[in-house]
Amino acid sequence: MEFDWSAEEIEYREDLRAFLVETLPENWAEISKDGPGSDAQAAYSLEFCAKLAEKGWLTQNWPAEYGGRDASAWRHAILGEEMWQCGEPRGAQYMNVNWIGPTIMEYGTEEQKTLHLPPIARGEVQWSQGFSEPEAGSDLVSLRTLAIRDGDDYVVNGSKIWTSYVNHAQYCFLLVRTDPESKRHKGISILLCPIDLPGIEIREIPSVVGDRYFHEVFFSDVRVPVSSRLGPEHEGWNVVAHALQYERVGAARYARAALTLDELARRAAELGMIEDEAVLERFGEARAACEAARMLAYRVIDLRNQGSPPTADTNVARVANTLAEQAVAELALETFGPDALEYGSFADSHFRLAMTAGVAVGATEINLNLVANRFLGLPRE
Amino acid sequence: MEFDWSAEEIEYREDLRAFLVETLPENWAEISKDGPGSDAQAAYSLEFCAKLAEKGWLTQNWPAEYGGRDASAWRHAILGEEMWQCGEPRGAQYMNVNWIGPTIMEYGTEEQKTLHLPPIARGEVQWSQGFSEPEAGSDLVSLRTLAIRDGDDYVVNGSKIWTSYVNHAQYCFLLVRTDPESKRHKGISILLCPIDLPGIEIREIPSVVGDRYFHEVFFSDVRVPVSSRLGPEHEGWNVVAHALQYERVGAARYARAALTLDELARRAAELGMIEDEAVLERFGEARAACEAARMLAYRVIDLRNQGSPPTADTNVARVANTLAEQAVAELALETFGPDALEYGSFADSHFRLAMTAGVAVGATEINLNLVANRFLGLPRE
Amino acid sequence: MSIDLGFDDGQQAVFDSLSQFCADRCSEEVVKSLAGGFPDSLWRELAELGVLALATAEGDGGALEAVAACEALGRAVFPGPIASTFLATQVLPAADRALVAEGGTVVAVGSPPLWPWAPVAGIFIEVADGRAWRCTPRGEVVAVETLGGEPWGRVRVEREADLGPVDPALSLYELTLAAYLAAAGTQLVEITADHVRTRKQFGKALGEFQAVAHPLADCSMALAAATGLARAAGFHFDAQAECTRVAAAAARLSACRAAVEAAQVCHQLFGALGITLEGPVFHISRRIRQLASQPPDDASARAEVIGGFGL
Amino acid sequence: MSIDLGFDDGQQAVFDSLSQFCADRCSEEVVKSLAGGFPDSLWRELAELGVLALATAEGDGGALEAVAACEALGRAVFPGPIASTFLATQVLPAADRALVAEGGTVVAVGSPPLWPWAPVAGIFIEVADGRAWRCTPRGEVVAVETLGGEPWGRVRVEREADLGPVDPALSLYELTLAAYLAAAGTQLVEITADHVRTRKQFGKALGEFQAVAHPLADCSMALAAATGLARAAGFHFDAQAECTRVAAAAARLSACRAAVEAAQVCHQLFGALGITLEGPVFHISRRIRQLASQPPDDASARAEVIGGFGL
Repeated sequence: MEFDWSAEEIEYREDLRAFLVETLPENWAEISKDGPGSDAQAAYSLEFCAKLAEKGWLTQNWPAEYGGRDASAWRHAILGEEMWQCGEPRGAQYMNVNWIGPTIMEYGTEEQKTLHLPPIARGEVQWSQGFSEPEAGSDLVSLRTLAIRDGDDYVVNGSKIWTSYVNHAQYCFLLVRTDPESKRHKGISILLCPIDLPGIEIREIPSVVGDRYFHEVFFSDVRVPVSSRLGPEHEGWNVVAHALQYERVGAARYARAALTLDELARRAAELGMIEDEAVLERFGEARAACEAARMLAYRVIDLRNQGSPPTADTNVARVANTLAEQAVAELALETFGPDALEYGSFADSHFRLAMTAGVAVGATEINLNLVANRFLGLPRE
Repeated sequence: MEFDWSAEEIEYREDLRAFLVETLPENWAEISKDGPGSDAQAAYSLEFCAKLAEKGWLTQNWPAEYGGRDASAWRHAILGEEMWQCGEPRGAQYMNVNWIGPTIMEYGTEEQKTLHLPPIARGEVQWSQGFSEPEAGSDLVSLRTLAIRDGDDYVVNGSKIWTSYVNHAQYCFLLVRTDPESKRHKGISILLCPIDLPGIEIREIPSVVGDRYFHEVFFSDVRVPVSSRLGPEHEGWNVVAHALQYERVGAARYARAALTLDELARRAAELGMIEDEAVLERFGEARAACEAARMLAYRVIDLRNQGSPPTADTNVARVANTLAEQAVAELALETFGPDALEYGSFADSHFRLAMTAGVAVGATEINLNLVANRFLGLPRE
Repeated sequence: MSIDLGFDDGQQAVFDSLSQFCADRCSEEVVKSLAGGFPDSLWRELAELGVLALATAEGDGGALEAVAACEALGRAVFPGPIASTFLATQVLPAADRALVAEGGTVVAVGSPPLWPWAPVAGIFIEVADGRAWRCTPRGEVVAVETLGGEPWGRVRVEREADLGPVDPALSLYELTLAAYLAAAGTQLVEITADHVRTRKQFGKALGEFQAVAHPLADCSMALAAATGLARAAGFHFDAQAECTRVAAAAARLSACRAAVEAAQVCHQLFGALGITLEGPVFHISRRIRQLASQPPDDASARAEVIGGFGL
Repeated sequence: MSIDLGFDDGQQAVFDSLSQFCADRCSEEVVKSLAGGFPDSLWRELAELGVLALATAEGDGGALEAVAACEALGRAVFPGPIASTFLATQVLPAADRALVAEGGTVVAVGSPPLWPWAPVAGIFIEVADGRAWRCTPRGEVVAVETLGGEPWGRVRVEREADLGPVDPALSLYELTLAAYLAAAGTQLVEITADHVRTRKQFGKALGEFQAVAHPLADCSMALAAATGLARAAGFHFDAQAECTRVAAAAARLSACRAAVEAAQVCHQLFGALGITLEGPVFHISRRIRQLASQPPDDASARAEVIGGFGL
């Protein structure tokens, strides 16, 4: 049992913080105000990721042969914490690094690796994730977007929904059904689909969580070359399952929630509220929830670092992450009342972020089902 | 909309309270300490109910032809509140009045009515409820205790569990399967079974909630006369469903919980704790939970008083009743710490009572299923 | 006379006519389009119906009629400072009261610096330490955008006239707010129940999953209780019963909790659709969030009195 | 060196050997039969294994070994004042410390008048305002029957010797209590999961109902976190890190909440069987309830420090 960072890790975190202080522009709060889907933050993320790549930190957890540094899962976790804490200046590119790149390494052709990995490693490209559909929701195996083979192309028809960042992306990691007769897990394939192909239309869905966060994407007879298919035809489900495992823990929401809590405590102290023992105890409880979520995330990273296959621990960590963020959001509302609901205020930003938590990492219900099934050995329904 | 008791109702409640003060012996706290299953309380309940009957209050909600006074549902509810608040001196006989008697009125033969109703109305007889079985739990339709017709008798074999009060009872309202080939709702009958028949054995199951609260009852070739069957053979399920509707709201737990809360507040005030605004607010929340449960119970009584058939409102009221009692129990523990766990202490008695709440009125889960299904129109699983 | 939890004919008539008014004039689209602004014409129409004058000497009704009105308005998540206006009509002198009840001016009730509806308000009433004061703004009202989509604002004020003890006006505020919130929460639960009845995932209707059905059942239970408590408080208010203050506080506490819980559960069940501006629930949940933390609060008074509640 | 959440070989050996000891000597039947009394012979055997001397200068280990021990003991719901004894071995002078660690006398740690284990205790330690005092009973110990089935008692005491600041001993107390409670809660959840896997109602296994499975999953999540937090606090204690106090407080808070929640959920799922004395869970849940509200609490110190937690 060790629960201290190594000297090298401590130094890395300090370097990272110094880099952020130096690199983030003075108006970063303004840039990031309307969320990672906004034009301002999307544009800035390209600039930022290029600098991160220059430092060798953007894809440090990748193998050296793909431009990485074989860094430990812990080092990558430190990067994730620091990025998320300051509002994720990587924007959508965290997806590239965390699971799109690694999945291409695992399943991609040489041609695909050469085409996609270097731009990701240099921080030059933005991706989006084309999973959900209007009629399928979290139940991905019900997807209906069809890709019918026609010569060297697939002809894609259908639509995707909740597609974050697609308005700024060059590519979409797109799930399609290549066998129209198939059902559920069978007959699904993945296309590494350029976004600028003829027949693709994007509609923004205005939301409470900032500009251009959600979109609907319509595909009308879009011709995608067969060479863009990732992995074997009709057997994309295994590839997705693999990719999702990389993404399992999700963002370091506990870290940002803990920081938010510190800030809330500071403001409560300014108002003289913190002398009330009951208020203090509420803060203590919320803090314990953050630390619990951190602990569960670290368990997953610990396993990953040891090369163990993913377990239900990952689902546990995701749920705890969400709960911690929501606990801090509710505390903010209870403590600061209507001030916490002012748009752009510290508490309001956190509250809106917390509204996305359950959506972003997969429904809490589904995670609980997996915990019950895998962890407690309870039967599936 | 009226939310005041009538002058007559207020007077009745005052009369009842005066009667309780006059009637309950000085050592009532000692008598009731080990719960309604204890020898002391069971013996006292016979004495008490006879006096209540003398006043005309024991079965006042029954029709006059069966010794009742056609009293309103509200008047009966006032009786229930006052009885439960002081520890239910009627003991097990509340069941006789609330649903066993009324079900016999509805389905009984003249002979059965003559045999059973007058002793109940005079407060002379104790009944028990033989529903649950070791393998069936809340799922009554899975019951297996067999009653095979043999001439003028049924021969009963099987066992019942959690049978409260059976050690002091003269009769058991017994659910049996009269058609051994039947499944689920079909083939069930009800026997008004004397407890002293040869072949009946009773085992106490020691529990946390006082003496002789739970029992297991074993039936080995017990011969019960066919004339003891209540309602048509094989069609007892409808009779049970009807009987359960009378029992739906359950005891006036909200009323006792509210009283307990007052007492907790008084003690907290003595210790100077009540000046802490946070403690006050916790008490306020628990009080609101009690009042919410009272409100939901009154909705059910309001409907019953208007002669409307039972709805999912009854399930709603049951769950709220349980939640209010548990909220007060948890508050006691949080406020008074280990003192609340001292056996026989005010808080401890309430806590133990709260542990029975979910068990006594049917599992919370089942009630929630019914609410979802009947109230919100959600599909059954 | 005994307990009877239904509305009488007059109260039912208020509920029915306002429900019809809302169906005609305040659809989901109207509510969404009004976010961020004040519903000028709607508000005047509401006043013309006499709703804002209920529970005043001049008005045609009492607190229970106001509760019936708020149940209808809450179902439609009708915008505007409804409960605050009821409070104002209790404490203002006759001329101002008439102006407010006619919809001629809007009230901001709270305490400085952050006031609900301040950018459009003509009358400011501060509530503090058990009293109400008529106030005059000093300096510019700085508009504030809120989660609830209501125009709030920051402004310093100067106390101008002592309007006396805020009770029983605060009780009327709390019980009408409770009636509105319980109704809005009920609306949210019904929309969500409808959604999970029809939406299929993993091969069955969402509502068949207990993880979906039970939280909704919990919410409907809490909301039913809050609805009843608001009505009971209204009855006590009209009877000028001593327990009015605590009954109103219990109703508000229960309704705020129940409605906020309904908002949480519904967002959980609607997922991404819930946090879109055009979706079926955010226009309701945002208003619930805002109203549940709206001043005046006067928590210490509430805590003090709530201990002694009893029928 | 980096973060590694598993036990090292020495800690694992403590856990394994104590688990075996409990399997041999402290079965479910033994725990049930001991309710209300002190486990004389078991306690001496535990002391002979050196468990009570862990984390002392004389002992063969540190806080992490004590955590490993408590995880094993908590799984078996081993009776006796385990965490209190760890506290006592930190603040008592050498001779008394040895006596306690050898199982030669029992300690009551708390504050007057209600003390845990008072009827069998030879040494009383009062904790208040951040300090520990050795106390002498004045008058008779009045035995008290508790929900947890532990012999507690009421007695007045007189402070006899100032044992100095109770930190870091209080941290050791909190983190070992947390490890024990998280383990006992985990045991409860596993027994319940086993029950709902096999028990059928309404035609399917109970565990297939989400209303059953999800609360259990929630509990296992909270317990896993509490287990980790107790280990982390043990690590910080051994490293004499500044954050030990808050880490221990966070561990205790998390473990108490998680274990009590597990007790509630398991009772809900076991129904009547859960509240029988011979049933499979009450002997665990009663001890959880008792330990979760056991003194010393020192809530104000905890509230003060818990704000500044961070890795």
